[in-house]
Amino acid sequence: MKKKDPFFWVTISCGIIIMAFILLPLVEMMAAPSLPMLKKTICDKDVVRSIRLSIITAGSAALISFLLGTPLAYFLARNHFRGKRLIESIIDLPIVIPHPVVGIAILSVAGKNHWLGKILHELGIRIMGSVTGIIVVLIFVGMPFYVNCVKDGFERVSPRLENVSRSLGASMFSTFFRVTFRLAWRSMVIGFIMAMARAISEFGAVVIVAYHPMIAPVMIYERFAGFGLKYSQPVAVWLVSVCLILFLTVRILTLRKPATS
Amino acid sequence: MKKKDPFFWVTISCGIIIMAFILLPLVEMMAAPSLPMLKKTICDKDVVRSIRLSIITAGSAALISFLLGTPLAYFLARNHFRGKRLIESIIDLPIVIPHPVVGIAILSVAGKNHWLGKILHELGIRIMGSVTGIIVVLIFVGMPFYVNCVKDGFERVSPRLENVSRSLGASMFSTFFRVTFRLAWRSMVIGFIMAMARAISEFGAVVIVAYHPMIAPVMIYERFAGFGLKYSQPVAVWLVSVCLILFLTVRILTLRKPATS
Amino acid sequence: MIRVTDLNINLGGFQLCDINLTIAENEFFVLMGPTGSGKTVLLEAIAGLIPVKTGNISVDKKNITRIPPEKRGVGIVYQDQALFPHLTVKENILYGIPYQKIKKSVAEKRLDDLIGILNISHILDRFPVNLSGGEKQRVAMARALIVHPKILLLDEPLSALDPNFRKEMKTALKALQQSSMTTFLMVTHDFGEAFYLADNAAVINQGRIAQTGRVDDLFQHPVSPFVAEFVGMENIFPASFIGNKAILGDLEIDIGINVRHTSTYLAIRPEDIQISKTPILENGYHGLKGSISDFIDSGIYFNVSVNVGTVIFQILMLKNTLLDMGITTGSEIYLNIRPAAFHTF
Amino acid sequence: MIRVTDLNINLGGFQLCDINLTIAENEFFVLMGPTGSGKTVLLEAIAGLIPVKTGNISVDKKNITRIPPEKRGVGIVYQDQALFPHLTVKENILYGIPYQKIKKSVAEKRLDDLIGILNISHILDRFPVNLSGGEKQRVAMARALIVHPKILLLDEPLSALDPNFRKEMKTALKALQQSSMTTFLMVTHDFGEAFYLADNAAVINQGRIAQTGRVDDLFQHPVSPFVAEFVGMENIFPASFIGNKAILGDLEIDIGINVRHTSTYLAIRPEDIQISKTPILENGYHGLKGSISDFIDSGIYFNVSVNVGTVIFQILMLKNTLLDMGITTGSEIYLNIRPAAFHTF
Repeated sequence: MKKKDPFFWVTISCGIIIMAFILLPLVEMMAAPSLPMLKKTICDKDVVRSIRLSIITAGSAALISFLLGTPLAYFLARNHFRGKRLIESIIDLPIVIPHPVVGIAILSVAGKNHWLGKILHELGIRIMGSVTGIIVVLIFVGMPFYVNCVKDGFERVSPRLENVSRSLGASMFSTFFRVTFRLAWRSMVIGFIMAMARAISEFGAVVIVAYHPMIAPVMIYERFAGFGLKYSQPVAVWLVSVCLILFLTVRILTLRKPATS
Repeated sequence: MKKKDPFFWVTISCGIIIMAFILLPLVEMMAAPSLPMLKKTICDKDVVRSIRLSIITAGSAALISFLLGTPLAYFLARNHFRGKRLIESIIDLPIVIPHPVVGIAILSVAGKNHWLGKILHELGIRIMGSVTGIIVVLIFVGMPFYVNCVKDGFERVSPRLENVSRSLGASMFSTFFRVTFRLAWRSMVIGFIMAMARAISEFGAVVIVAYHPMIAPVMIYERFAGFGLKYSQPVAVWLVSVCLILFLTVRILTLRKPATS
Repeated sequence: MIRVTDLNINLGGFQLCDINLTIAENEFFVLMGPTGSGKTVLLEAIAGLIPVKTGNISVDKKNITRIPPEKRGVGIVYQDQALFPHLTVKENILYGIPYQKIKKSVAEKRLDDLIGILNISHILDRFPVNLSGGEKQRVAMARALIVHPKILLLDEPLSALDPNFRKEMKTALKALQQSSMTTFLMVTHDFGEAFYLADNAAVINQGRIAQTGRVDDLFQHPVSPFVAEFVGMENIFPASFIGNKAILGDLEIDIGINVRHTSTYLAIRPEDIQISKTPILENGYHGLKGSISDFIDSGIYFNVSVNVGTVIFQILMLKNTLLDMGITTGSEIYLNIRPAAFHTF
Repeated sequence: MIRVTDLNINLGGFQLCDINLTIAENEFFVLMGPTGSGKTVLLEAIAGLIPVKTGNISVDKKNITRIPPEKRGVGIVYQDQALFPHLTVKENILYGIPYQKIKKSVAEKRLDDLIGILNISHILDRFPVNLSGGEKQRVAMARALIVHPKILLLDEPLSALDPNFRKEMKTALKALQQSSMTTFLMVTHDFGEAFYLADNAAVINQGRIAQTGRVDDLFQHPVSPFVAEFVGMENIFPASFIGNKAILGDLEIDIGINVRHTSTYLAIRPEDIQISKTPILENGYHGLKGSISDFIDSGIYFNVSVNVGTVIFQILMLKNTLLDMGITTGSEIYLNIRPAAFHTF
């Protein structure tokens, strides 16, 4: 009976359309380049260098999000105070800022006519056209994903567990490491990978701050603009493969919800 | 006592650093252009046209996400079945695909040497360099945000309410409109705006599929590449303002959790 | 009338096996069992909200097993009430009216009647979030009854309420069932509720029906140690029977009746044993000499443990009765049990 | 010893006002009250888990109001047990040991003792998710007691359990408190539990203490209609008093004692009234003639309503007693109330 309901068929049809819409272009693109072409591309030093740079910069950005974002996420998960919504809104801001604007905003404070830019210049730190600049941009776009994911993870750990731990004699630090961290580490890993995946996919903001050194998305754009679709596809395939590995890791971690956590 | 805890100070410091890191560039960028310059920019027909195009294309993309995504989101919120995780993973895929790659993937199926491209061509639908193409790209990047947000909204509506409604004589359709929709419409609005905000901020995927007609992020990039930071900032300010209005709408809707829902 | 025949349900690791139940028209039937025994699943199956694997459910001789829930005429009231949060109390109650083929005046009449019986006229314009647990429960009842369901299913309607409200709701429930002439099927794990409200009951355990029958029959004549323990028959002894004698270890009791030789348990309700300082010999009471080994004060009554040889009997007494007798731990007393209080299975 | 002095707490719309409590060393103290009255908040304040606005909490004469929870020596057992899901039962129990300055052998001795008392040796290697509610509760108790807290706070430890497990846990709780020589402060809303477990108790209502005292004192001598109703004193009548006469509408009762002229209520416990066919004149019993208007069968006992003039008395009787008397609705009977059963406030 249930399967004859029109409601059911509407939902199924919409589902199939959306699945096809997402999968068709991706599968087609992955299948388009021939194997020799893929092999040739991966032997291209520029391609390898750009993908390596993408991984390193995105990884560094995620690492910094982890270091700075974890305490903040914990604070937000455990405290309720006036203005909490405002802080959460500010953390979400980078998600809605158009990508080239992110780059422009970061350059706005990195110029020598800005006090912060001056300080950075005197410290010998360059933003424009540098690996540092890329990392800064990628932290900006990846941070909200890390903080939100880990905040959710901490919220799922009952404060009562922490209360019991403290009533048994454990300090706040000890409680965090023996209980909270042990129960929330999975969401920290997921948050890390999500921030990294978001960073590795960024193009618009990076292309403003640093066309060179060239990260993979910029390289793909350059190949496309310079040589056309056919020459950009193999590079895209390799980059997407990296992204898919990250993505699958997240999915497997989310899937495994063992009895013990 | 609580305020003296070192744990507390670590979290506060991290919080302040992150807030400053996000706000400083944005505020600086918003403050950089002079008022006459902002006025001059908004009188520039090209700028106005690009912002209008951005709003229209992003809005259309969000609308299509709404039409197709709502039934799917409801289906996912109410049913548990083998392979559900897989479908959820596919829906999330666009989030991790690097932006230029999204454009390349869509072009991969839109070319005349692909069966889908042929059909589209015969129907007179152009993807490359057209408004249609831009909308297709923006649906691709915005859909996961809509579906996930609305799925969460539906999950928060207890199935027991639907059960009671049906036991009182209401059909599945009637139940959906009188109960589920009435309780979840807010998350549908939020999902719509999030999909639109995500779409309006997209650059990398659009620039591959359609440099012209020019949406606002592409215009900003062009101004930056052609005339430098100073000339891109005013356009960025106007675009960001649009994004912030969308963003604030979401926040206010999220904030208002009235007694009746 | 509800008839459930050979019902099997498999729902994600949880299952109901071979459920058979018959509930007469306009009856108040109670379904009892420990947590996780499958009571709510059975209700939802009858309401058509979860799929049935095999078996049939019929209402008034009409097979409804494959009919969608909205066409069954089966109402449901959940423990958490499940009021529509976006509608006022009045709108909640009237929710089902558009689907009934009745005149507006009839609906208004029914509304007025229910408001009167349930005493909710003062909260009609409030939203559910502003109601107390008891008020919510009344509204949920009104909403379910206004559409005149053939059957009303109630999932532990009283257990979420504070003890002091429960009595009031219990009375309201009984009045509603009597005035609405609807078959009520209620889940509970409180025997007091069952006694007050229901005629017949079923005890369910691990997805199977352990016993059905009149409430006092379940209470007095359980058919298995599980049901006996569930209904609070605290004296349950493995025993062998010869003639009309029951043998409990070193204790022989004349139980006054011949017992089927297949019986292996002797059981006595704790309130069916009376304590006296001298044996009572009238009324066929049977006296056993023992000594008091423990008291547990529960406010209104005492749980008294009495050793008779190596067998320990549990006795429930009103506190005052015991205090009047002036006995304490160690006192030598007689246990008096009338023959009808001996149960064997 | 715990002493709470003028405690005020303001926690997001909810508040505790002017709480004063003294709990003696090694006492089993019970805190009762309806849902939402602030019982759990008070426990968490004593454990140092929520901030105190004004007032003091001291343990053994040491002011602990500003001391972090880990230095208070106050254990807590929640209703939902809050076992660490990533640790086995044994690891859960031993969690607090590293913070105690005790030898490994001492810890092992304590572990063995607790395993024995609580009968949990067979589940030591399991994870909490695989335990039943009663097992979880035992593990939570062992985990809290192994660190020898000065005070153990228990938040409705029995209410999440199935009724059949409750009795067992109640016995275990009492044994543990007696063997551990620890002060227990337990929240409950079940009077039977209070009677069995506790010496003294407090009733809390809307953030304020309504009454404190011995459990049977609260039960027999409530100081306000709220407490009287809360402890189930079903006969609560507004009354005026002249000499040793109480006037309830058109009914005059000689209550045998002079009452303070400030009293405005007469209350009688339903089990303190006895029904007989002829008036009992011994023991100073006071007989009132009435007629039975209603029975409610609750399985073990009957709730009987008796009209005496326009006043309706509620009486609780064991079912057998009533059946032996052979009376039914409408029967003319006498109510016998001993002078000690009249309470005024």
